[in-house]
Amino acid sequence: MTTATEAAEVGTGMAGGERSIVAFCCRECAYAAADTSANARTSLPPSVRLILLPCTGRVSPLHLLSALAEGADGVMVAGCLEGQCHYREGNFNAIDRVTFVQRLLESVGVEPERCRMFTMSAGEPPRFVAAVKEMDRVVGALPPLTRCAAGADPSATAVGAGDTAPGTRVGAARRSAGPALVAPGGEH
Amino acid sequence: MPLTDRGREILKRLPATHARSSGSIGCEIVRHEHLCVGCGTCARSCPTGASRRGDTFDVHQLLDAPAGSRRGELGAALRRLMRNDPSGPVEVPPRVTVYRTIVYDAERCIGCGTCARTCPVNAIEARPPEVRAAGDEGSPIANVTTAALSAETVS
Amino acid sequence: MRAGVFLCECGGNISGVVEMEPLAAHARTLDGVVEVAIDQFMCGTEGRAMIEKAVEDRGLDRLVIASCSQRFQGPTFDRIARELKLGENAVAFANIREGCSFVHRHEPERAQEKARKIVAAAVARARHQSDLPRRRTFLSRSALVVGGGVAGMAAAEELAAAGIDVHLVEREQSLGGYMAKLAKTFPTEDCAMCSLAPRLTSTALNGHIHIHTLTDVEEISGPPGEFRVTLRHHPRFVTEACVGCGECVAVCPVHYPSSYEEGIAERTAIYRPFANAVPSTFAVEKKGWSPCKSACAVHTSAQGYIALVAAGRFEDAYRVASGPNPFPSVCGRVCTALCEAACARGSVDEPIAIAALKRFVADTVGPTLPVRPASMVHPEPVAIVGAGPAGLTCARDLAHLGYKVTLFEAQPVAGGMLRTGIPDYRLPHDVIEREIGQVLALGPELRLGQRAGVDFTIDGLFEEGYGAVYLATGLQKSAEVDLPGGELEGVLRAVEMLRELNLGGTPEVGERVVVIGGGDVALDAARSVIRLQNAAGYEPDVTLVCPDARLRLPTNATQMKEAREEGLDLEFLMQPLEILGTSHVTGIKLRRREPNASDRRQPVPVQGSGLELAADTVVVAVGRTLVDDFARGCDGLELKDGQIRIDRDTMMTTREGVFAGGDAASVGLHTAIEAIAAGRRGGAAIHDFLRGTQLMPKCEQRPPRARPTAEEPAAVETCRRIPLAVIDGPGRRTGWREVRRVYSAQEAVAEAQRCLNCAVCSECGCCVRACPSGAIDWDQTEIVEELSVGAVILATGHKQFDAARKTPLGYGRHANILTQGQLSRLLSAAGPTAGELCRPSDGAVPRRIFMLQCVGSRDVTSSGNQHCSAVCCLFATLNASLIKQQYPDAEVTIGYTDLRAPGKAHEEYYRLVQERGVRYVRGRVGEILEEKDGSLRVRLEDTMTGRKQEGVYDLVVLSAGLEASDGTRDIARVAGVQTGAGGFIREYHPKLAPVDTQRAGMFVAGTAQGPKSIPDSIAQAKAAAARVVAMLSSGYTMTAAQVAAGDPEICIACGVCVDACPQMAVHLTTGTDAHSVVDPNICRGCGICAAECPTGAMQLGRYSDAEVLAEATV
Amino acid sequence: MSARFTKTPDVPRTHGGVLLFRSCLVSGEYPGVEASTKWLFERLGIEYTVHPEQTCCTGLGYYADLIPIDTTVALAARNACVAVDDGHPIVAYLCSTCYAINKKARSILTVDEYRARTNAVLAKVDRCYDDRVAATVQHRHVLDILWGAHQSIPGLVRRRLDGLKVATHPACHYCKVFPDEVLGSSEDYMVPEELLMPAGAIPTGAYNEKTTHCGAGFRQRFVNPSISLAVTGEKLRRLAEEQVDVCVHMCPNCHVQFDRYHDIISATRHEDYPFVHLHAQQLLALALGADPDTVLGVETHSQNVEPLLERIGASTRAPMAGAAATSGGGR
Repeated sequence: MTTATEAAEVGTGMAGGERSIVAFCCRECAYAAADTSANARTSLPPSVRLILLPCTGRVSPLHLLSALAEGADGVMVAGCLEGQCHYREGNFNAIDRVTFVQRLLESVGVEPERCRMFTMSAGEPPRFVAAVKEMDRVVGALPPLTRCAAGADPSATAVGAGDTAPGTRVGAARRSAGPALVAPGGEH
Repeated sequence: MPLTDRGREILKRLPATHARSSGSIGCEIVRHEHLCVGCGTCARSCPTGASRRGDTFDVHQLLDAPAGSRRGELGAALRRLMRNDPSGPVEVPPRVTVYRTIVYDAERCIGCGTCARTCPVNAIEARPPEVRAAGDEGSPIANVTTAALSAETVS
Repeated sequence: MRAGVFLCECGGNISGVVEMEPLAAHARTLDGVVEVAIDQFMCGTEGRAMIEKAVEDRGLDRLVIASCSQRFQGPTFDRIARELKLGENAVAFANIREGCSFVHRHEPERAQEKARKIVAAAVARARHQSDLPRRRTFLSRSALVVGGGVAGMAAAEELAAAGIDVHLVEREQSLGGYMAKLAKTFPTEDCAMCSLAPRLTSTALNGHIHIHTLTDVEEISGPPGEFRVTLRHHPRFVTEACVGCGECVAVCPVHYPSSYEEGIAERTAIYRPFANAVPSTFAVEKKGWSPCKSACAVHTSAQGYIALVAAGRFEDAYRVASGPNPFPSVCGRVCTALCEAACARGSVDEPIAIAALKRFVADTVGPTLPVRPASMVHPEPVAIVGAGPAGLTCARDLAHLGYKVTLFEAQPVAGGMLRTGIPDYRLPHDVIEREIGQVLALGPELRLGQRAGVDFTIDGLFEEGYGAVYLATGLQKSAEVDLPGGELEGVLRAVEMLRELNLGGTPEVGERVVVIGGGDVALDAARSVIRLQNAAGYEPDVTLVCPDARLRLPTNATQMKEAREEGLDLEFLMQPLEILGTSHVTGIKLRRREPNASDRRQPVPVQGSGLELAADTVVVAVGRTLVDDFARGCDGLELKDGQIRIDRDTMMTTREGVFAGGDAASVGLHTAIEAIAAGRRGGAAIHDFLRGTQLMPKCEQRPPRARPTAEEPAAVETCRRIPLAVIDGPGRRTGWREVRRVYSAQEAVAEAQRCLNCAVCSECGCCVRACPSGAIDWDQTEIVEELSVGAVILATGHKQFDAARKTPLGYGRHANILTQGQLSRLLSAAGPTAGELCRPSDGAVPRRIFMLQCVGSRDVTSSGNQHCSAVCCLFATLNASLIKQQYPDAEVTIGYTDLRAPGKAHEEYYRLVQERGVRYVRGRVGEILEEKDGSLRVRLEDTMTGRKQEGVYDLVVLSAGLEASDGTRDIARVAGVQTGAGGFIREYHPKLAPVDTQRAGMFVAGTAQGPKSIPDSIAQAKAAAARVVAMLSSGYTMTAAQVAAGDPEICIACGVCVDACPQMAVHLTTGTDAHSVVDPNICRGCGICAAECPTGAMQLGRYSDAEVLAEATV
Repeated sequence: MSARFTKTPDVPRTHGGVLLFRSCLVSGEYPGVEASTKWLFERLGIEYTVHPEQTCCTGLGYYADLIPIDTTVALAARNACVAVDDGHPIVAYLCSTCYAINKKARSILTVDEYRARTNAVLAKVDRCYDDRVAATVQHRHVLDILWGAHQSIPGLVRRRLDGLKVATHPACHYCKVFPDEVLGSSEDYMVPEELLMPAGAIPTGAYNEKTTHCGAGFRQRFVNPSISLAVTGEKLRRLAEEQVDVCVHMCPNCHVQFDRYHDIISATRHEDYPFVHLHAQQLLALALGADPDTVLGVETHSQNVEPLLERIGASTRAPMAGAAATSGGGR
């Protein structure tokens, strides 16, 4: 039962079909809510693809950044409510890792909203559906994510690349006499 | 030199510059941040607490990390996404332990080289001090007058 | 990889939205895919056949199932892969139903595109999937249940019913836990013991349940399924032969507060908490040796005879006092009483007058008891040289052992220094002669006037056929005086003078006497001289000159005080230099001394402080030496610096068969009690020697020294020692009557009741004699036992909040304030008052009773707990109802905060009890004041009416809340499980796993997990048992495939994973190639460690980085 | 019957840096309390000073609703600056009202807005209550300082108080305003009695209505004298029931209420309360050999303290007949 509103919701920035969002869902809460909402035939924006994990505690910053780098316009982590994690602390770890990735993205000029964490209980399918739609709307409103080719020389786009010497940070205490050691290379 | 707990306690109180002023012990500590994997072993083994896990993370450590390593992969992914150079260190939430830049305090470092020895990825280099000619005023620790040492600590 | 992609139409659910053919076509293009098939119901039999055929024909090693959610059909296809021997990680799932067709029905083309992507992701994942090892660990079909309360027993019986071997460990002496103390239970008011007793007996009779009482769990280690458990069994001191008759309780003199009766009644040292206790054997609480027993040289059970005196049983007391010591009357007078110095009562006010009590017992009972001669059993006669305390004690012991003993005494009277050294005013001669008579009555023959080495020789004795000789000659000669003028007339030797005095003579002494010396001989000599001077009509003028700074042991402060009262003046730190006079003594030259660093060693003389004392008699008492003429005629006997050389352990001298003891071969102080102890050791050594048993060292292994717990002395009313009547100082000088009177019976009983029962069991031995089946065995020691069990259930229960922590409420200060637990004991038919409710202060039946709820619960101050204890409202309502039924005219008021009655039929019960007339007032009380007549003034604000209320009540009952018991806190530490607020053990998940703990294989049940009522505790116990049965039923467990594992090569042993794991399943190996090791039994597969690992060494089975990245980045 | 109570935990000894905060009621009503405290500080080797610029804490005025809180907070901030600038950051209060009002001011000053307003005022007298002051100033009651040095009291006892039953009237403003910062239990405050036990005094411990207040109520004494004295009477009756010989106080306000009205209440209620009121410091100084006149200043008391002095052998009036005078009277 397509409703006009659902179609309209597709963001203006990107045509509905192009953007893709990867959702890391924990088996106990988020994926269970997804299954339940799916069995009720609730329609969801097709841009979001679910990946099953035992617990959001399994998601590492590498997964999130690699997904974004390899074509995802947004990554979403969906886990249990705080204090309800089946493995006790997994969702707490995930919340902090997602925050960290957001700050990483922000520091390199990428919109942090592309990576978000949602918590829900297995008994709240509507909350899962709302999370997916919210993520789809937010990422949809953003300009398409530009990526330079994998393995390209970063200096092409990055500004002010440091000298080739690997970044050394010298902290040796200055001896009264002794020559001042080389100023660290990596420092910008 | 394996330090006892007692020794570690004393070293914490002894102002580092004092032990170094003799010039004959204490090597140069050079940290290669891009090789660091953030495991914290140096922070744990440093007797005077000169190295400790900071609360921020310098994004360059990802960008400059060697290609094969885990941080290298992260850096590569970040490099593909980044629109501008990292604006500065990012604040690290509490439960993220590995992605933290080690804060190195030269004042407290006595140059014992433990961090260099224990670093599993050889990201820290301890350059030995030049050996002075005998009779030079900066002579070895032996003849640092104990009075100076005790006067220092007693006050 | 040779993968097969199997697309399921799911009966139109999928194919209705996604065209299967184009999807299949796309799947064929993916590399590594060698077979694609479509079926209407892949999970059906047809689908399964298709998969099997494809695997067989095309040699597939991976299956990609594009169908419904993995949570739904995952296990089905996993089992198929396992049956087709493809391993544990061969299946990749593409959820194109709930993940695509169901949710994108209105956008078929986008659904088609998404389905393609989902399948491609699954194929990409499959490329990185590798097989995972699963180890089989065998489970021992046994379980450990810690805590023998109602929850522990319910769990144990449930497990036993499932055929599992159960070890039920209980710290107390009997099962039953807190429920056993209750009178009735709510809401049905049925008797607690009636519902508990059947459980107790069925648990006891159940073959599968091994009950370990008085046992602590010391350590639990190893993985779930094979836990290694260390149990420490504390000694019960009663063997299985006990039939539970209770004869011992009747004779035990000890009264000790009973924890079962919640402190409102006392019990004996050997006891059984309640009638149908399981196991029914009694137990003795024995904390080792009491301080007084440990300090005594012969280890007399002083606490024993004191307890018996307190109970008025003087014959038994005499038996205990005279057991190890044949001279109780003598020691009661002259012993140094180290036991009093060690007495724990000293820390409260004054030590117990132990010596005086021993003297009272010996003087009143000693003379009345007839002594039957001991029967002669052993052929070898034994000779004892010297009939002093050592010799006589040895003679008595050997006589008891059945030897023919002959005592040879040089002096005309027996008794050694006791008889000839101590004057009458301290030790009347009739007392010593009576006790010697009792020794001789046993059969030893006494030959007086026989000096060894003169009238007979030791070798001669052996020729006459004596089996062994015991030398107990003591030190009968005064030490030589190296003072110039020592041989002048008027210089007397103290030992000889006292001997002459005690043998009836009257040594004549001058008008001015100086006594030189610092020991008890010197003091006795001086005090005797005072009496002699008085008798001779002179004005007593005696000065005791002591070279040291203090009189040496065994004199003590009281003796010195008495001497001063008799007019003796003492001069310390005076060194005699020379005795002046030509033929007769005219004076003595002395010099004052300065004490050097420690004034025990030689004091340093001070120049120019010489002074002279006029004196016409000088008595020298600077020590005693050995009269060693016995050595002639005994070859091989060695003497060393004035003592007979003996092997300290075997008491034997250098001559075979000759033993020695007492002052002549002393191992300690030269006191009477040390000599008696030497006599006992000598007797035992001779018995071993003659019977040929190996001469074992005579040092006993001493049990631990008991100490009262910290709060016992504090809880004691201070009451100083009952003073001993003493003849006034001057009056004493006139005669030789005994200085100190003996206690009267009432005084003795009153003094004895001050004893703190330090070791609880006073080792008086009454129970041992009274036990018809000889079941009491004091030699039991702790036993450590190792067990291996599959699972552990913690059911260690709760304890009542200590209401004394709320000081203004006055519990412990005001007499008529009880806790609900104590009230429950009072109302219990098996309780101390058989159900009669009586006020602690005057025993009257209280008419107005007030109960206060939430004492220590729902309390944010630092002296209380925040949690609600769940059961106190109903507990109070129950007790109130019982009171109203038993005493209809009683007025019961309950002050509550919120009356909580959540359980089944609780609300109805609450309403019923209100109808019975119990008044409920909504208000919390700040302070309870005690009026003069013991009644209690309670002030509260009735928050319903807002008015302040004040009432005077006869009895106040505090509903103290529940806290984790000490057992729960200890077992949480030992088992390594987490605890939450109030110290209760934390369940793994409040809703989903209420009886699990975060350690796999360990479960919790009952009030150890939190306050709850009995039915809830039993429900949890059954749940925990079900969890254990589920775990152990298969006999073995396969470790899960989805567990973390570290790659030793890459791992840098930084320990980040160890800290991150909530299950504590990871540890680091040591050594140079240290790396992380995950215990597959404990790991639950959450993957937190894998995400944290800085080098990627740690990976999670089925969700490795490669697999997740492959699926995410397609 | 020796009381049962849990021992107060030890605290680190304060050697110096103490500013003795003079109290209006003490200076006005019982100057001997301040003299005894100074005398004790010297005996126990605690370096202290009394600062001329330290002003009134306005506690009495604030609690009597005469002075607005802003004034009190400003004065408290200024006094804190005076203490810290003078190098004596540990402020020892003789009176519990000063203690509580200054601690309350300290917590108010943690709110930036109030601190800014206060500093604006203080700027006029060029003082500033900055973070350094806030961090270094410590608010202690004199008894807290004495308890820190309680190990050395046994050695300094000159007059035994054997057989003297002592009860504490706990000052509400010390025990109830900041209950978590009380040494020992706030519901059963025992420090005064534990200070006197080495001299042989018998502690009373918890007694009926121990936590009831003295009745002064700052202005209640003047506005509702009947109620005020009724409460005081109740407390006297409870203390009499315990057969105490001395009731020790830790706040001049209570001391005034009890000492001035003891005999009046006794007369009006026709009940005999056979005990006297002293400050804890006064009795402790007495036990350590202080002179009752020059140090304790007992003549400022309304009650006749002479019988107690005779009993302890510290009386300077009538010459002692015969009894073995302990070597007392450190003039």
